[in-house]
Amino acid sequence: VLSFGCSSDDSSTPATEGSSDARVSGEVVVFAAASLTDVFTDIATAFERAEPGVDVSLSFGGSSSLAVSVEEGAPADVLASANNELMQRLADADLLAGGARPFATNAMALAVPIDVDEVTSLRDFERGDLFLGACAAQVPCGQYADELFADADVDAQLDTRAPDVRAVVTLLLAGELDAGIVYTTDVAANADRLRAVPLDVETVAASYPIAVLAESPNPSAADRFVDFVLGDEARAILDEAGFGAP
Amino acid sequence: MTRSSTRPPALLAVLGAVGALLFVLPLVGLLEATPWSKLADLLSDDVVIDALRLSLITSVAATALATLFGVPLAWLLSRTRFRGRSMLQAIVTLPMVLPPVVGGAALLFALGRRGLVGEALDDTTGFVLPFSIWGVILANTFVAMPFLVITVEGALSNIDQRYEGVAAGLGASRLTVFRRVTLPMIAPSLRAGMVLAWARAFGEFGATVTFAGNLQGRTQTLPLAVFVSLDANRDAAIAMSLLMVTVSVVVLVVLRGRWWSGRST
Amino acid sequence: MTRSSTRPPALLAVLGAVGALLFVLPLVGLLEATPWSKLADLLSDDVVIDALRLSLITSVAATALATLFGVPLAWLLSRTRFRGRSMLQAIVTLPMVLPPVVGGAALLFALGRRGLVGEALDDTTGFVLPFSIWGVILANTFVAMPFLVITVEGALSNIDQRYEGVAAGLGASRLTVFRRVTLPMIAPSLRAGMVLAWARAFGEFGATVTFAGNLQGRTQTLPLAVFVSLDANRDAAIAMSLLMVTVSVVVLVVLRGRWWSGRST
Amino acid sequence: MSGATRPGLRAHVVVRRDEFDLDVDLEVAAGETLALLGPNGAGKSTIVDVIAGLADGAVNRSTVRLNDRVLDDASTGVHTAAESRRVGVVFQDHLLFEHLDVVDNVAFGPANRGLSRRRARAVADGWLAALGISELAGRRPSELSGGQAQRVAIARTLAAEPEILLFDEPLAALDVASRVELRRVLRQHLDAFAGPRLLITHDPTDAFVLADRVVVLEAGRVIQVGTPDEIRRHPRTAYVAALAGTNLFTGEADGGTVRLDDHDATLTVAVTTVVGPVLTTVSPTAISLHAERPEGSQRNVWQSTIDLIEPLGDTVRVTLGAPLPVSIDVTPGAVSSLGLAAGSTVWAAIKATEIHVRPV
Amino acid sequence: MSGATRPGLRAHVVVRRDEFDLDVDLEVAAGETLALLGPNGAGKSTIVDVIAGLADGAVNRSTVRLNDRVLDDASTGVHTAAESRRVGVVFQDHLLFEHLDVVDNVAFGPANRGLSRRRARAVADGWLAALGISELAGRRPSELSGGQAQRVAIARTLAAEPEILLFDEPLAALDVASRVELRRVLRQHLDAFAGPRLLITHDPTDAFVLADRVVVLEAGRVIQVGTPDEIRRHPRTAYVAALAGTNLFTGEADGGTVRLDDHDATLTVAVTTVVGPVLTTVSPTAISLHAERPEGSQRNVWQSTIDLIEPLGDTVRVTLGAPLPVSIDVTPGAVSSLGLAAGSTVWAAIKATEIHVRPV
Ligand SMILES: Nc1ncnc2c1ncn2[C@@H]1O[C@H](COP(=O)(O)OP(=O)(O)OP(=O)(O)O)[C@@H](O)[C@H]1O
Ligand SMILES: Nc1ncnc2c1ncn2[C@@H]1O[C@H](COP(=O)(O)OP(=O)(O)OP(=O)(O)O)[C@@H](O)[C@H]1O
Ligand code: MOO
Ligand SMILES: [Mg+2]
Ligand SMILES: [Mg+2]
Repeated sequence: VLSFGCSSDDSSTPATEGSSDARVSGEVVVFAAASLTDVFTDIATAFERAEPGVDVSLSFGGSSSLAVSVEEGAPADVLASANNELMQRLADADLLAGGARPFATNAMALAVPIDVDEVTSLRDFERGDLFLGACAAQVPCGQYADELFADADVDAQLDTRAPDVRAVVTLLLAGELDAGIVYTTDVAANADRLRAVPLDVETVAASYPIAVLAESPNPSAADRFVDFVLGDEARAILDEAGFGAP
Repeated sequence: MTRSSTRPPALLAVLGAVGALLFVLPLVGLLEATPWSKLADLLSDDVVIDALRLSLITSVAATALATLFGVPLAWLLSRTRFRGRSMLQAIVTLPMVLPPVVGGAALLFALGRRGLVGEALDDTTGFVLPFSIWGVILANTFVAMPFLVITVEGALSNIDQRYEGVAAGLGASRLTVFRRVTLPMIAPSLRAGMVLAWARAFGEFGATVTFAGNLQGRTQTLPLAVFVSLDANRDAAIAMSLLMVTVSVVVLVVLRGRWWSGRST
Repeated sequence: MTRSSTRPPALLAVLGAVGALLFVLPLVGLLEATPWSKLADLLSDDVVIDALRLSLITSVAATALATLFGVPLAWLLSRTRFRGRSMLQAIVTLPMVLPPVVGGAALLFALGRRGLVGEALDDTTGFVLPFSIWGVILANTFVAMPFLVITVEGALSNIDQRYEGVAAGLGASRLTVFRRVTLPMIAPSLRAGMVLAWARAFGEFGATVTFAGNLQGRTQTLPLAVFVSLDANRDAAIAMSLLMVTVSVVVLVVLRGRWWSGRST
Repeated sequence: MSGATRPGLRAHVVVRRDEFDLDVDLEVAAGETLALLGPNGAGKSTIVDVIAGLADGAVNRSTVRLNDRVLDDASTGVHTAAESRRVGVVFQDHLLFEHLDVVDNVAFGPANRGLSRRRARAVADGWLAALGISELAGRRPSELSGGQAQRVAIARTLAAEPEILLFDEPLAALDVASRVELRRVLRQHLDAFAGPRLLITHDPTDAFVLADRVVVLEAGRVIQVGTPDEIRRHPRTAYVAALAGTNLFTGEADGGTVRLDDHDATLTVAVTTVVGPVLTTVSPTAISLHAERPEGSQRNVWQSTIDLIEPLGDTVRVTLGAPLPVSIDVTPGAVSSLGLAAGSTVWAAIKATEIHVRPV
Repeated sequence: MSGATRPGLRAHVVVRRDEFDLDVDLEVAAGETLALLGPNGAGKSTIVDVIAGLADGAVNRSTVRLNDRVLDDASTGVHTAAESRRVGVVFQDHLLFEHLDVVDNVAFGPANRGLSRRRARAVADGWLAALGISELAGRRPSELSGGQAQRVAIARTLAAEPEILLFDEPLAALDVASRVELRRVLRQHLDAFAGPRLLITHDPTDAFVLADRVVVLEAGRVIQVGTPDEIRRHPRTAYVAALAGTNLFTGEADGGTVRLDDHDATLTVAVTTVVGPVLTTVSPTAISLHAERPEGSQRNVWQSTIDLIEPLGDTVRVTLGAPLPVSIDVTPGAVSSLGLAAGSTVWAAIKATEIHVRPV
């Protein structure tokens, strides 16, 4: 089982170095994947408490939108993506300062609406009478789903391969899909209406990379924010939302 | 009356040229970003062929449905008085205002398998709209119809209604008046509305992905294919976008030559 | 001539009613899904207030820009002959056909900091369009303007051009003819086009998020706030969607009462 | 007034607009042609709209019966839709369907009676031939001259076989030669048409040639009704007098003289028995013009200047200015022998016996 | 023809459409009123479009000079835009701006000369007063009757102070009383107007009263030019004769008789010196009607049936059918004493001396 590890392991900037002294200030603009909306809102609040001089502005979008924005010169400081390949594309274009580091992982889950009890295992994805969904093969959550099906040796009869996980969640919530492959965090965020069916194979884990941008207008504060995301306080917030450690 | 030899006033020419730039510049940008050498390869992919076929079918079908239901709706809105009329006139713009993804969700609430009407439909006939080409067509119709309704309604309010009176005096029933006088009189606006509706349906993405899903060959239209490729294969996404623009320009230029040559004075 | 006491023909009434259902049913679905008890809380959030304010400002500004540049463009397209005219007419529909995200990317290619024109703009004036309220307005104008141009162009082709000849004979320059005769004559269609443009700008999402980002209070309009909430806080997303629909219906009903009362046979 | 079963049109047309108030009783028997005359803005076209069922419901309070059918009844709120009225109208401004060619415009009515496209066109061709415009069959309305369009409009209305015919200035746009010709055609069709006919016109010739009876309208009210001859002989207002080509003045008679109301003049008349308000009419041929003060039997002689000289075919109409604006018909010979010209001074004379006096 | 510096209009109007070919030379001097008469479809309105600069460039090959300016030149491709021509037109169908009220319609031209809104309205008020329609100032065009709209259109054109005035049937929609009145107003303004005036009309009275010279057009060609009097006295086609109220026939003269071309009839005439093709005219008053075959000096006597009887003010016009369709003016007394009615048989007679014969 390989996870799409970000081309991380960059040597620079150990997480804890020199964070306490030098006061940083100004604004940090963080571009973050839409699936991070809740956690990053909370992390930003916590960071602002820790660094009163810094004002964090969050801009959420689909990972590909964010990547295009960065490539076209968006005046952002930090990018937190849900897609390692896109992050790599930016690194190859020298748009990142010091490379990307993984800060969270997210496992795949077999989600069903709580009132659906017909689905008990991945095997049920071979049934033609159910409405089943997953992400498209071109996006990470779809690649992970395909790996999951391969591992379980399931020939999935999908009714939709959504371009992003949001569409799968929407369809599950509306009861249109009887089951879908989504992230664990999606189930956690909608615990009142979705539940996860336990899987008998080990699930693949997505990795979320974060990086300071090469053209960051405020690199010192940006570094500080990235460090904070990799730190303990942020870890607790991520844990609570269902994100695994990197 | 044509006054061909006179120049347009400078103010209009300048403003109009700036307006035109707003459309031309992004197109040039797109052309610049296009991977010309790989273009043929990228576009001969099965995925592209399937998506193009589906897009053409569903956008045309949606235009037809939007016309079939939208023209009578526009007529009711402009020619009859009933309670809630101006409310309905405003509600018609709903699909334009609603973010498409929410529009798709609203469609699910109404016509999905568990929706208000969709559930009854499923129970009685076993027919399920989402995840099928019918779902794509419905989503396209939903987003495209406002353009048709609003354009046609405006035209209906503009024409000289005395002609309808004359036709009635000649013994034509209201339906005949509508068919043989009203419709021909608004023909140019109807065509414009249909073009708008078609273009909107052809480019529709958000409602479709939510309501109908995204399965190659079944529900994956070109915009969905573009979106899916954006992450992993940007060149393919740009190539397909260019294909969409080309198809649309060709369709519109051909239509204009054929259809719109008749419009005059 | 009003013939108030006669019934509409059954065929039109039935088709029109089905057409109306396509708009009403999703709205009912949306209303059903709305978390009414939490509504006040959800909507009094700062994020919502900021987004609403920004949406109103940018959609109105985009409508104004689309009118300022779009009406002259429509006039050039319908009243002058130049090479590439029918090509330009087709290109005007570009923003409708292009998936909005691609549209946003195309805008970046052209007007972004690294774009064809944007780079020069940045170098010479230091002014950067994207990721600011100007970027939101530009993205909104881009997607909204086709509606205005196409509606107005259709109206221009429809009016009796002899009136323009009469005005010219009375000594009016082409600009005066345009201002004092042409514009008033197409007023109803112009209003319709502006309403369409406004509604489209108000609901715009895809191009904005790519071209202008999604920063609360700076570039986050209501549709972007809805998008963000869809993942984490679905109730808030639905509540905001409902807010958008309400604003839009109120605006349109009020406008109709004020503006459109003047339109007649 | 008349029995309910007598066929024809009976209309009490009442329309109240802000600045205009129309209240007119009309009765047109089957086979009768009624001409409706009146100055611009009198309300003639409004009456057409009401009868055709096209008037604005908000201001229309009319009651209209056609043959045995109640088309409108203001008291009961009955309103028959325009398409069921069988009221044929030729409008002042034609209103031809621009998207149909001439033959299809004319075939529109027949097609509404359920005829096939082919049959309806055949019927239309017949009407085009009857009106002498077969060669226009394939044209679009925008390719027609004003008069051609008017003829097509007439053909279209006749082809719809209505129960009543309304013409709103059907001949207004026609040239003088076509007018004579078309007046004859129109007369044939009016005569052949069994129902009531209502003709709106400004041209007294149209009214006098085509109508059995004339109703004169001014400012929304009927001011005179009668046969064309009665109207011509006894005009009751200046407008009607102008229509009839007669000079009319109101005044006070006082046994042998009439002191005119609006003019500083007193006429000596032959009638000595009438006292009180009167209508005084003088035919334009009954006034003579002279270069010098005339001697003779004429009792009314005065000097004046010439306002206007209008050649009218074989006669010339001379209009005098103050003190008494009268129209006088003289021969072209008289014009040259007397050296008449606008602005020149002349003597005018009327014999007392030529002045008609009627009490009002 | 005339010196290049002579002020006025000189136009060679050439328009070639599929089914219509117009080729006309027009010259109107400053201070001259030229009336353009012709049947429907002759091309009169097309000439107006050309001079006003509003004709379709694709079919227009005209050359137009106004005073010292070349407005159009087909050979050099010069074309002056309509707004710079200073050509004032009153159109057949008014074309008032529906979004402006009456006073703003009239103020449109003055405002284009750079006057302030207030001043332009003041000028417009003056013109409304001059045309007697001040009370309409606040109305919308849709609230005007046909005739009211026509007057507003005239005011609007005059207010623009053009260098040439073109009227396309300016009086067509007016009632008979207004027509006399407005003809006078029009005449005043035509007389006061220094530039050339071109008047298109169907009504010979308009032409004869208002025009210095008349051009008669048929099927795109000039068929007769002259003073109103010349035209009336010597009509050259049946259309012109009908205009002038005269009977005209073409025929072959053979020393004392004329064998008519289109009718089975030969007339005995007084002129014996003319031989060959001739135009023959007979005044409607020169023909007498009789119940029995008349005895006497008349050399031309024939029996016919009455086609049409039209009362025209103080005379009645009787039109006969085959063999010779002539119009005859008789007194109303004669109609009743002879018992004339459409369809009845009568004898007609013309003295040889009353028949005018001109070689062609
Ligand atoms: N839509 C309208 N709104 C208000 N007033 C109107 C409207 N249409 C006509 N009028 C007014 O009603 C009166 C009658 O108009 P109508 O058209 O019936 O006159 P008419 O006798 O046909 O005149 P004309 O001979 O000039 O055609 C006029 O004073 C006119 O200004
Ligand atoms: N747009 C057009 N396309 C083709 N033919 C046209 C067009 N307009 C007019 N015609 C034709 O050109 C000829 C001249 O028309 P025009 O309007 O100049 O006649 P007119 O003398 O003004 O007649 P009227 O007295 O009836 O107004 C007619 O045969 C008419 O059918
Ligand atoms: O969190 Mo994503 O990048 O929108 O799948
Ligand atoms: Mg009228
Ligand atoms: Mg004409």
